[in-house]
Amino acid sequence: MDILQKLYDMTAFGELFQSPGTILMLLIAFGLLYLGIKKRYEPLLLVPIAFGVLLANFPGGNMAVTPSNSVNNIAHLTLIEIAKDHGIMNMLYYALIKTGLLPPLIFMGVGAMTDFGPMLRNLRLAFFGAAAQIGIFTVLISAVLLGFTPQEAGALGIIGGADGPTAIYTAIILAPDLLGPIAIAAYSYMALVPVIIPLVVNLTVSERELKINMKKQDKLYPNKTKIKNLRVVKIVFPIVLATMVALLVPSSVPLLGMLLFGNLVKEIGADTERLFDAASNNIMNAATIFLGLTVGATMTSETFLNSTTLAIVGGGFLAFAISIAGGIFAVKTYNLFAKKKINPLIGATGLSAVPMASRVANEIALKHDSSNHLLQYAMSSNISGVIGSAVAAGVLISFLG
Amino acid sequence: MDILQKLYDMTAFGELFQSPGTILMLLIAFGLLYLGIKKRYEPLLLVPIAFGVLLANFPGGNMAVTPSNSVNNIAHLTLIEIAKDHGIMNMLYYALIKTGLLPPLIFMGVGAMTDFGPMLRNLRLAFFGAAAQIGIFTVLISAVLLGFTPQEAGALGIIGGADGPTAIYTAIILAPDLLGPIAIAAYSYMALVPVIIPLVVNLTVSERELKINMKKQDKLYPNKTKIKNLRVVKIVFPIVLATMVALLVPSSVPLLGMLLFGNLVKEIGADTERLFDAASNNIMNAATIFLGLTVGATMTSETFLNSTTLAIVGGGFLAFAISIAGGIFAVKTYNLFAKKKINPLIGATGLSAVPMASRVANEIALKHDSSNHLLQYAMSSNISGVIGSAVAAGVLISFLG
Amino acid sequence: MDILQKLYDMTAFGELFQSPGTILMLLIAFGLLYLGIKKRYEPLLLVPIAFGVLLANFPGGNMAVTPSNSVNNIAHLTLIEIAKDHGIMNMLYYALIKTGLLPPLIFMGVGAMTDFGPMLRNLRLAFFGAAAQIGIFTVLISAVLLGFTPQEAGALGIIGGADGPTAIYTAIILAPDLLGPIAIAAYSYMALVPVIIPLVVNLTVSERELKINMKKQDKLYPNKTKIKNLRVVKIVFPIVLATMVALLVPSSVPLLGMLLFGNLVKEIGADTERLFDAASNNIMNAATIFLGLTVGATMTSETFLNSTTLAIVGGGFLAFAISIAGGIFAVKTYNLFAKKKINPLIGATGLSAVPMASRVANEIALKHDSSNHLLQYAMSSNISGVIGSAVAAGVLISFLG
Amino acid sequence: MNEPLSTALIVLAVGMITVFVILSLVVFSGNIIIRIVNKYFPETSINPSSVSKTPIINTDLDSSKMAAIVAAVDVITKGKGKINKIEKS
Amino acid sequence: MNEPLSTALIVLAVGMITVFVILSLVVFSGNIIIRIVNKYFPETSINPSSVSKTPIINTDLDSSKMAAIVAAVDVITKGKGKINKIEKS
Amino acid sequence: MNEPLSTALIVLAVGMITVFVILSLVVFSGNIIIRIVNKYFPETSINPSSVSKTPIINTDLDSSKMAAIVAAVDVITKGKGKINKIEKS
Ligand code: NA
Ligand code: NA
Ligand code: NA
Repeated sequence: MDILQKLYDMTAFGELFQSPGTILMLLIAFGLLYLGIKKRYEPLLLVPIAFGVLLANFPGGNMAVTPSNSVNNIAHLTLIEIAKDHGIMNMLYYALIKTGLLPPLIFMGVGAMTDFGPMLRNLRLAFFGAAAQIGIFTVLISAVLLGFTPQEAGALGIIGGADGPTAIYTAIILAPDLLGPIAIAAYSYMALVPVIIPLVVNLTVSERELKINMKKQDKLYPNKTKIKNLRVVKIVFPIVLATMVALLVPSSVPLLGMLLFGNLVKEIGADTERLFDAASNNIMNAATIFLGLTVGATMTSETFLNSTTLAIVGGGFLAFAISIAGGIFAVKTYNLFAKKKINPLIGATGLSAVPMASRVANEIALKHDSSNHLLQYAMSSNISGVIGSAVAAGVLISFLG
Repeated sequence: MDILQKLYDMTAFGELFQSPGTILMLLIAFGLLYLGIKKRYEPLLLVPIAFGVLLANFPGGNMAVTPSNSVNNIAHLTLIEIAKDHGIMNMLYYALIKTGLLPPLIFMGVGAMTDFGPMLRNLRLAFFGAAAQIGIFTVLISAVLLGFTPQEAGALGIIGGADGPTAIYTAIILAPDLLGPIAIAAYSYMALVPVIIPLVVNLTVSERELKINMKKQDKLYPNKTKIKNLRVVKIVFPIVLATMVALLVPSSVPLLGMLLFGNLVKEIGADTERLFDAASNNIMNAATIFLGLTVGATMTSETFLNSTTLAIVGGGFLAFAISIAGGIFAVKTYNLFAKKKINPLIGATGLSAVPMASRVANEIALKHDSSNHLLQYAMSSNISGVIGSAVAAGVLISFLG
Repeated sequence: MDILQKLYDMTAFGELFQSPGTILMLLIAFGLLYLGIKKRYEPLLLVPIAFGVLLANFPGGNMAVTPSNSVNNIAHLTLIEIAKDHGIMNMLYYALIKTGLLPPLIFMGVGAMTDFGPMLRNLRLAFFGAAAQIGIFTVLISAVLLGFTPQEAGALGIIGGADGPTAIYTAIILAPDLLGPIAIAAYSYMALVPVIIPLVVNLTVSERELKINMKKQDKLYPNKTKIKNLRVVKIVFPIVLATMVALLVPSSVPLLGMLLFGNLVKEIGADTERLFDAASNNIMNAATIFLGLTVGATMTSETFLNSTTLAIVGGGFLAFAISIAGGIFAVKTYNLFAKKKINPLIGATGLSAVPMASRVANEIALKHDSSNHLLQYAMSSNISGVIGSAVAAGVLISFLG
Repeated sequence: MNEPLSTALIVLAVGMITVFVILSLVVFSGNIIIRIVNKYFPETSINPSSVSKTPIINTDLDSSKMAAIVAAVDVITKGKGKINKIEKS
Repeated sequence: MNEPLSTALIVLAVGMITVFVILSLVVFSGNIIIRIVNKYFPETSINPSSVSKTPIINTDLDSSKMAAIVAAVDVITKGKGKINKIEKS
Repeated sequence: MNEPLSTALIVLAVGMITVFVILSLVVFSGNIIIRIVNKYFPETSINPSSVSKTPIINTDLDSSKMAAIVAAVDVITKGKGKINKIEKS
């Protein structure tokens, strides 16, 4: 009958039968919602991503992100034309994500919520945030050997930076087609840090090393400069660091410059509280919603269900593990030559994934020596790990972008 | 004198004399401000709409929304060109309204402020939110008979959905030229619900029916399933509903999907509080301002002062009244066959206009039986009426868009 | 060696040696940060502007605003193309600043934070906000004589309006290339009002005049109408004023109309509190961040380091001083004919720079007569000075834009 | 029957059917969810720890305690202070 | 006189006249509004119920009561607590 | 060695060198800043008046006083009120 036919045409059943992969995508959405809600894995990102998957996978809703190509030419339409021809989700995606706008705005918010105090108090340890970027580049090379283009390989490697916005920003520029699975992998493994760090630590660090007590070492070999006026230092530091980064790795300025700006308006205090509030709340929260929903909406069965996604899941894990190990071995190497020993856990937290990595490291340390509170020490390399991976992203973009 | 001539040219007097309808538009703006401020009719929308009318109607201000046509070709200019050639109000209108972006964002906020609890506790009554959509389609047919195009007729009918963002979203897609009067009619009649519902109820419901006491019926025929874990139900419900809607009425996903996403981040609680805050405050409030001002700015004397506007005012009222009556007769029909009777006021609130319709129904019920507190029951069909009209909008868009 | 060469190419050193002016720009950024943070000169604007300068001046970061010209044709690209080819800072600049969007949004916030009460209570004094706009037009003529185009001269003169968003809005429309230095000059001189006003007052006002005690005059010649219902007056006033401005100076509607809308939603109170919150917080704070960063990013060594900037610095100061003197002489002239004398400081605050000018005037008055609290009186001409300069901006745009 | 009218009639039919189907599914799936949750997750909250972090709306401090707090503030402020928000902890 | 200069002079004249006219109208219309409101709406608030919901800024609790509240908080917090905002009710 | 691989190896080298250089500069410049500030601005806060307006996060009211305030609120609200934020003054 005519009406029933029209009714059927209106539904998404036809499309569902044509691309049964959609059902798998629905299950993935439910799985991500389960992880985000029940397991509390990074719910601020995984819940909107999962809901984006849910909304996008029935084509009639016009809510899936369409990759731009020479036929549809989306990236050269105006926003109004995109909205008209491809729906509001594409409009949001092309305006906010494809342009690379949201990750820097989120970094501004991250900066406004970051306290460089722990790093400044144990500045020496910040150095170990460098070694923990090795996973990024190792996986880059492995992926190239597996046949990925250097761009895709770089986007895959950056998962090892253990920093969501950095991974998304790099993926947007180097390999926008892989954005969805890369974002999922980055946030999932960040949520799995309490599992991954102990795993790598067990394989690489001895019981004796885990018992190195940072506070006792500090008492044995006191050499730290006491900070007399923390407030002034905290205000000057982001300004100086922004200048150096702008000079040396200009391509990481959109990320690090915005992070340091956010941090500065926080440290100035009452005089810029309106800016702090916008950076850490209004802009940050709205950006998070739009980032999550649109990244989720890129994940349709055509773009997600393929072997590349599996490689990203595997490669991402590898990048995490190698980064952690890199940090640990840097500390071990240092300990070979220095009298004042450092607990290798401080290297592991160079991964970033602030502050969860530090908490995990602290718990491991306490398990082996109940007086070994190393949280404040771990935070130093942990925060510097964020800087480290943003710098690494800048290098990737500068060479491969 | 030269200077005086230039002074005169700068003012809007010349234009005022050329199109005296402007004065009528000013009076309409003042009238809407009076309704919004003094009568407190939906002030969050009517005040910005009225101020938009005020700002738009002196052409020199370049603040009126210009319809796109084949000569000016606005809908194919970039936003920067629109702002340069047609002013910021057109930029905001074409970026936020013409693209259909704001209504889904407002629906996300509505979802974040909606509690499905009352509906879940009296789930059976949700069914009556369906019958109360009949006004939409009745007026659609009437308007077609009067000579409107099906698209215009659909945009006119959706006023009977008694839901502001749904009406605006549908009008943007089906008949953008009628956006202004449709928005005004929708919000005005929503504000007039305390007048319209009693009117229709008096004409259609008997004293005996109004005395049907929902709580006593519940005690006489207890059959409801008690909800043991409301929190889990409230989290699972929006996910399941979003999936079903996406499958069956994909074209209503931009509205209902966003509403259910907003609801989900609210129900998850602390873990997604930042998203909840963005959805229900930051994004919602900014969207409301821009929606109101730009919708107001579409209402110039050329577009507003014509017989179509009168038809919309009349048709909108009709749609409201028929929707209410539809809900009432659905309950009456049900009561013919069921032992457990339902108060027809529960049907009337299927209209939506949450929560005012429920409050009005409750007051009417209490007037006839001071123990008949049916607010919680009315809220069930009231909330389901929102879903119902968004589904109806999806069907209209899918067939006529 | 190859790697070292590539490493060097990645840094901004090459560009630094090619345009050594960049170092000067860095010093200017540090200087502005010092003024904003340590001296607390308008930190909400100067800190983001200064950081914008810092981020923009190393070209590799792709964070500098590129002026649109016939070769790059930026103003006719889509936002997505701008972001891709010219980076996110250009995208933000062209979307938010070049379109003229942010100043009206900031004016909406200013309106939502302005209390017209003091002006309404001393309405007569509002008149002196007119005379204090003379600096705008005097500097316009001087600049034309110095060889500036009328457009540039108007943008330069508007600094004398002592109102940041007005100056930025006018500069965007009349002389976008001068935006950076004009914004800096406007905000710096506004911060220097505690220095500039006493300077001009010392040169033009006698000890005897400074001792004119406003309260005593009010007692001697009581003639003010008492306001019986301030709430209603405050609600009606912005509506009436918006209508008059729209009729007489349509080109100032984007600024004044939005200011009056913001004020209205504040005065309505609880019924529109969501709109008030969006106008005065969410939208305002985000707009301030983006305005500051992008205005700063326009200031590269090529656009900033030239004699025009010096002329703007000089001309801006002149415009400020003449505006103050204009207000003072208007009062003096009035005092020649009126029995009820007015303190010339009330004229000086016609400059605007709310509320700092009023506080400064109050302190000067108290220094000469410790019972002469004229803050409330000064606020009247002070607030009307904002209206005055927005009207002046409208005239400039209307004739020169 | 002219074309627009027949379109309108089809939209009427399809529209009302769809609305009834969707709201039936709301009722039906809602009941299924309630039953499943009642059976398999009758008591456990999704995140035990978040019981103490209920969202900022719908605080249901019972009214007597709320009244007590309001009264206390009232005494201090002589009726001019207003409590904005009290979060359950 | 060259063209830019004559333009500038016209802008000066038109600009200052306009500013004076608008601010005169501000004074004039303000007075009219005050008179009309005094005459026809001398006491009634626009929305009686919203008297208790004045917007969050410009609370004018008189200073003595404010001081009392601040003092009370001060005692408890030993001078380290700060009252952010008290709304009139 | 194929081209992509040599690119990848160069990126590895340049990347790790850059990261080490930048983080060395973080350590180095951080130490310089601390020394300079210790020497030239050992005590003065940047804005004396802003000491009383520290930003809203990281309030470090010491825990005993915080506990006292919380307890006080607890008594009134019978454990259901929660203090959101206390700003140092
Ligand atoms: Na990292
Ligand atoms: Na409805
Ligand atoms: Na001024």
